[in-house]
Formats: sequence, C-alpha cells, structure tokens
Amino acid sequence: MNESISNLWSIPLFIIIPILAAILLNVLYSRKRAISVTAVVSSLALIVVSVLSPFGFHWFTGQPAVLPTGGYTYRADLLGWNLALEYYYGPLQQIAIFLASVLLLFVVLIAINSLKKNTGTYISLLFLTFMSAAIVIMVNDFYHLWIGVEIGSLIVAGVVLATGEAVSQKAALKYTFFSALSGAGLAIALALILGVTGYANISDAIIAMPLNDASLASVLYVAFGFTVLSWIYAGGLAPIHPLKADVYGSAFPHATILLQTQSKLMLVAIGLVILRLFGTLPFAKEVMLSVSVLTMMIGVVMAMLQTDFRWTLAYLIVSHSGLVTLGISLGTVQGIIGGLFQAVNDVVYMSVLLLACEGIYYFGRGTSIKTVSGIAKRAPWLAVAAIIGAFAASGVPPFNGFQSEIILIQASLNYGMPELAIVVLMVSVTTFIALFKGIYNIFLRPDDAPQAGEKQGMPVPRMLYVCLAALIFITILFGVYPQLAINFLNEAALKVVYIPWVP
Amino acid sequence: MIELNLQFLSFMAAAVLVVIGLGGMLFLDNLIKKIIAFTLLSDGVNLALVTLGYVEGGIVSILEPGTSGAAFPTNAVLIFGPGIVLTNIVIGVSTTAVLVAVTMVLYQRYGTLKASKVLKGERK
Amino acid sequence: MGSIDSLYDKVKRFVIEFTSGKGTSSAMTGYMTGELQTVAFIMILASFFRIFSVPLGIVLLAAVVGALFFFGPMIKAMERENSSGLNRVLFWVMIYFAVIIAVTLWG
Amino acid sequence: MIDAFMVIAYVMVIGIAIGAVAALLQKDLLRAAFLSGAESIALAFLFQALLAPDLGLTQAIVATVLMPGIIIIGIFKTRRHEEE
Repeated sequence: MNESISNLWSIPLFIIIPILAAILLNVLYSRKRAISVTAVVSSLALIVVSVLSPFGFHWFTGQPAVLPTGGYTYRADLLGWNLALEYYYGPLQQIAIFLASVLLLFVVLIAINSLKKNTGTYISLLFLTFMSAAIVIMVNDFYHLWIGVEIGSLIVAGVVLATGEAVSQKAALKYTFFSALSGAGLAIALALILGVTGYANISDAIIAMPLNDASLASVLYVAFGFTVLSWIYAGGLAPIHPLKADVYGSAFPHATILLQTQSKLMLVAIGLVILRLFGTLPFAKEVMLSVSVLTMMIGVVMAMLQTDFRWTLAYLIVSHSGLVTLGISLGTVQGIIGGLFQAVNDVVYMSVLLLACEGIYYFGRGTSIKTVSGIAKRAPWLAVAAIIGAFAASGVPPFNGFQSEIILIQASLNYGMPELAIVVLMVSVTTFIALFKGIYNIFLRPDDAPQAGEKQGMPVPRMLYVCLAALIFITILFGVYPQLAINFLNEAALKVVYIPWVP
Repeated sequence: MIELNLQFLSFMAAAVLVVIGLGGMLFLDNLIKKIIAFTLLSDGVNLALVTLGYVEGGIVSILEPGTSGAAFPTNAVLIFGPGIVLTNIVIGVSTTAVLVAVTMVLYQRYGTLKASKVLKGERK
Repeated sequence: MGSIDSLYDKVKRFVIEFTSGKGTSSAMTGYMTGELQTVAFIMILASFFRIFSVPLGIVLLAAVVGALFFFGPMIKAMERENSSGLNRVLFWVMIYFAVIIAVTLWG
Repeated sequence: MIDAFMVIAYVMVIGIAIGAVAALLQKDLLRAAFLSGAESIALAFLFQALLAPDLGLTQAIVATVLMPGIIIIGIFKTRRHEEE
C-alpha cells in the first residue's frame, strides 16, 4: 500500500465541487449558456481530479483510524471516544468515481441539449446525485455513510420528479416514504454498533467487534438486519425492487444513468461494509446470497413481462444489481473481484442501452413496444448501439459483460455452489431474450402504419451519438482488456478479504 | 421483574411510537395521515436512540466550566445518540417537506388524498 | 366436486390465463417465457436444499415440480405480488425483515 | 421510588402514547397536525429528562414550528377533512 497517511487535498473536492456547482446552477436557473459552461467545466474538473488524485485519507476530526498493523498513528481521546470520521480514496474509489464523473459529463451534456427550460435546478440535482454516490463509495465511517444514503434517497426523488409525469410523481412519493424505514433502520444499526464497539470508524469497529461475546450476539444480529434493510433499499434489491424499478422507469432515461450509477455504488459500498463487519456471523453470507438470488430471479422474470422498453431496462438494472450482490456476498477474492467488475461493467452497458432508449424517446411516440416500430430505418446507428448494448448485457464475448460474468461463474463454482453459476447463466440468457423482444419490436419490426402528418418528434441531438460512441468504446475496451479494471479492483478485494481494511 | 425505571419507560414509549407509526403508514388511507405517521415513526426512532445512550444518574454531556475533567468521561451520558438524533431531526423535517410537496402536486392532479386512488400502481 | 379436467382442459385454461391480461402476441411470448423461467428458477432454488441433506433435496425438488405444474401459471401471482403498491411493498419488507432476524437469531 | 421527576416522565410517556394515537384517529387533519405537534413537545420534555437538553431545545423548535407548519401548509393547499 503506497497511500499517503495525511490529510489529502483532493478528497474534499469530490464533495465541494458538486455542491458549489449545484448552488451556482440553482442561482443561474435558466440562463442557458452560463449553465452549460458551469456544468461542463465542473464535471470536467471532477474527471481531472479523480485521475490526478493520489491514494490516501481525509480525516474530518483531524485524527486517523487504526493502521492495518493495529497501531495508531495519532490518537486524541475526545471524551473517551475515538471519532475518526474518515474518507478514503483508493483504487476502487478511483475507478468508480472516474466512471461516475464521465457519466455525469455525458448526462449533463445531454440534459443541456434536450431540456428546454429550468435546466439549472435539474442539473444541480444531477450534481448532487453524483455527490451522494461519491460520499458513499469513499466513506469509512458510519455517520457519513448514513448521511450519504439519506441525502441520496431524497435527491433521487427530486430527479424523478423532474419529468412531471403522474407515474414519476407517484414513484417519488413511494420512494421517499420508504426512506423513513431504511434511514431509521440504518440509524439504529449504527447506534447499536457504536454502543457495542465504541467507534464511529468502520475499520476501528471491525477490530473492536466482540464477535465471541455470546451476550452481545443478538444485538449484532439486529444491527445486521437493519443494515441489510437499508442495503436493500439503497441498492433496490428484492422486496423493495418495485419502487426502485418505478424510479428507474419513470425518470428521464439519461437521468436513469446517474440514478443507476448511484445505486450501484451504494450497493457496492454498503455491501462491502456488511461483509467486513458481519461476514463472520453465521448465516450472514447465506442471507446476502438469498437476497441476491431472489433479486436476480424476480428482476429478470419481471423484465420479460414489460411492454415498455424503459421498464424492461428498469427491471434489468434491478436484476443485474443482483449479479453484483452475488459476487460481493460470496466473500471470496474472486467473487468480490467479479462483483465489483460486474458493477463497473453494468454501469457502462446499461448506460449504452439507456442512451439508446433516450434516442427512441426523442422520436416522439414514447418507448412502448406496442406503438413504436421501424426506428432502425430512421436511425440505423441507434439500432447498432442498442444491439451492442444488448450483447454486452447478455454476456457475449467481445464486450465487457462477458468478462465479469465469467469471473462470477468461476467464483460460484469454486465456492461449491454450481446452482449459482446456473442462475447467472440463466440471467444472462433471459436478459438477451427480454432485450431482444424490445429491440426487435422497436427497431426491426416494419413500421406498421406511418400515417402522413404524424408527429415525427425532435431530431436526436448529435451529442447523444458522441456519448454513445464513447461508451461503446469503453465497453469494448473492458471486454478486450479486462485487466485494465481488474488491476484496480484486485487490491480492493484482497484488502477486504485478508485484512479488514478499507477496500 | 422488570424495574420500571426511566430508561425502560422511554423504550416502551419509543416502541409504541414505532408500532403506531408503522401501523399508520400501513393501514391509513389518507396521504397526510401517512405523513403524520411517518413523523411519529421518526420520533420513535429518535427517542430510542437517545434512550440507548442514557446513563442512570449520569450528567449531561456538555463540558461546563465547573465540571471536573477526570470524572466527565465515566459519568456523562453517551454522546452518540444525541449526535445522530440531531441530524435525524433535520433529515426528518426535510423528508416531510418533500413528502408534503409531492402530495400537493398529486392532489392538484387527482383531486383526492386517498392513497388507494392516488397511488394505484398503473403503468403504461 | 368431482369434475375431472382432462389434460386438454388444463392446458386450455393455462393458455387462456396468459392471454387474459395484455393480449398482444409480444406480451404473450413474454408471459410464456417468464412462466418457464419462474419454474426453472424455483426448481433451482429447491435444489439448494441438498446442502442440508441429499434425500430431502430430491423429495423437495419432486414436490416443487408437482406443485408448480398443479398451480398453473405462477407468473400471474408473481406479477400481482410485484406490483408497486405502497402497502404491498411495506408488507413484504416487514415479512422479509422478520425472516432475516429470525434466521440469524436461530442460526 | 416515586419522585416528582419520575412523575413528570410518566406523564410525558403517557402523553406521547395518547397524542400519537389521538393524532391518527382524528378525521380533521388540522387537529391531527396539532396533536402530533403536542406529541412532539412531550417528546422534547422527555429528552430533557433523558439528559439531552440540546436535543430537547431542537425538538421543541421543530415540533412547535416546523413540522406542524409544513403539514398545515400542505393541508391548506389540499383539503382539511379526510374524505370518506
């Protein structure tokens, strides 16, 4: 580990730049040129900072946590409690935040091009979505974890409300109601862990965890249950998935890119926290595995039934977050690498599909597979992009989905659970069927009744094709050279498994 | 025999609040009532968190000029509960504001507050 | 009541159940494939019980296969339970949480 | 051991329970909002008894002004009585 043990200049920038950009954009409100300049410059700055930043820590209270050797570099007892509110920026964080900021740039570009009025407030919400995702992926203490999850869920409601449709307002209302349950659950869980261990820092808490004390076991189980509840909520896993799918399906497709990125990063971050804290409890991994298998199965089956391409994608996102969960909850090095790599790939290929969906949306007649047809004649490149996205999502070799799914399959075979491998295979096959049901009907089916004078919709902004090309390039890059990403993720997985240290 | 001390009583009150809040969110049909039930739920969680940190016969965990520094960490009420609750109160208020705003928009659209009519899960 | 359905009647009812909802051909294929997927998934889940004991797994698998084909289209029930009604989701979450706590506390 | 302090705590606990139930049983939403505010004020006193006076102050402000205010704005923009 060659990270610096001192307060790092770059980590606060990931929080400060989005907040400042959000405030500025909110003030600018509808001045188009100023908004586009501010938004693009801020997201470019985020990309640059994420590339240039070294690895290391930032402590809010000025005191570090324990070192991996068990000693403290500096310790100040504040009323007997070692606070150590801490952010960590490492390889996993670097690749995750880099991808998220690239996607933020694309989303901002498309939002500026497509929306007509009041773009300032909307784009500031997009920046805050990125900020909550960055908080949760970098965090190493319960307090910021909880605040990141809470802020994230409120902002999701705001982004969804921006479409102004009835279905999105309902989705936002339901999603916000549930933030009560998960936020309260996470608060109780972290209070219990704080009470048992006495540390707010996760690395400290793991070392101080009284796993062998039988009298405290039930407290730990209750804390585990509540943490799993908020994990399910933040990541959109099995019992709460209808609400999350509503959220994905009723937001603008380009906003869904950021929403699913935020959700995947939260899934990874909270999942790794649960694994590090409670991984040694009996039945903890089994509970997580059952959650992931249920999510994959229900999500993919529900995706088959949808007749709207947006909702097909929404349920597919849900079911693929089950794949990520599967890898993380296996708890082996290979499994964690597979899960993290799947999260990275998932974000990329689902973005390709969602941008294609956005392209369909521009042709004016919605995204229902019953009414839209024959798009391929009008927009051949959009059809190509959608088909490449479908191939990547269902794990066809030259694209990135294949690489992570093969790691997941190998990991579950090595774990001694061939059923899980079968489930992963079935999920990828069914993804293919569900996507091609939509793609055939929308792109390839001949246009059944092209009435004269029918509204043709807006032209697709050129920016969308540029973003699609860049995302497809990343898809193929990770498919051909998976080591590019795996080198980053390998260290994180090793740290999670062998020393309970920040991933 | 459980002693009826303050901590036990507050835990009971918190449990009552959480149960009433959950029941209200689950069984009441009016959206404003659901929001009130939500505030009751978050109040119950706050009370539970404060009660977790309570120490029988302790002192308030604020360093006043008179208190001795040595006895303070052992006697003071645990600080993590209040620390979380202070944030939770603020988050509860903002969540309530978002909920009320969305409810107002939905009322303008549908003209009713009944959740069974407003939140019908229809899709395209 | 002793009305005995012939196999034809059963298959006919099975197919009609699918078309009662959104009766287009594209929706129909989705429902059919989804039904088969559900059956396969639940069979795989049942086979998980082999980690406790192999005979139990075999018996359970056979029972689940029988039950699935007896209860007809599972997909309808699944779609109904997966609707995004607020109270329905809240109910499922409570049950789920209770199951998690019970499993971990007993285990 | 029954002293004045414990009596106040008992009263507040009972007040919380009654206020919560009464707020959800009202047909008049405005009255429900005020009752939930009353419940929150009882909670503020209980925070005081639980040795968290800072929280008591915050909760008192939130309970008397912010929460009922937000809900009452919502009620005035929608409707006052629960429909059958």
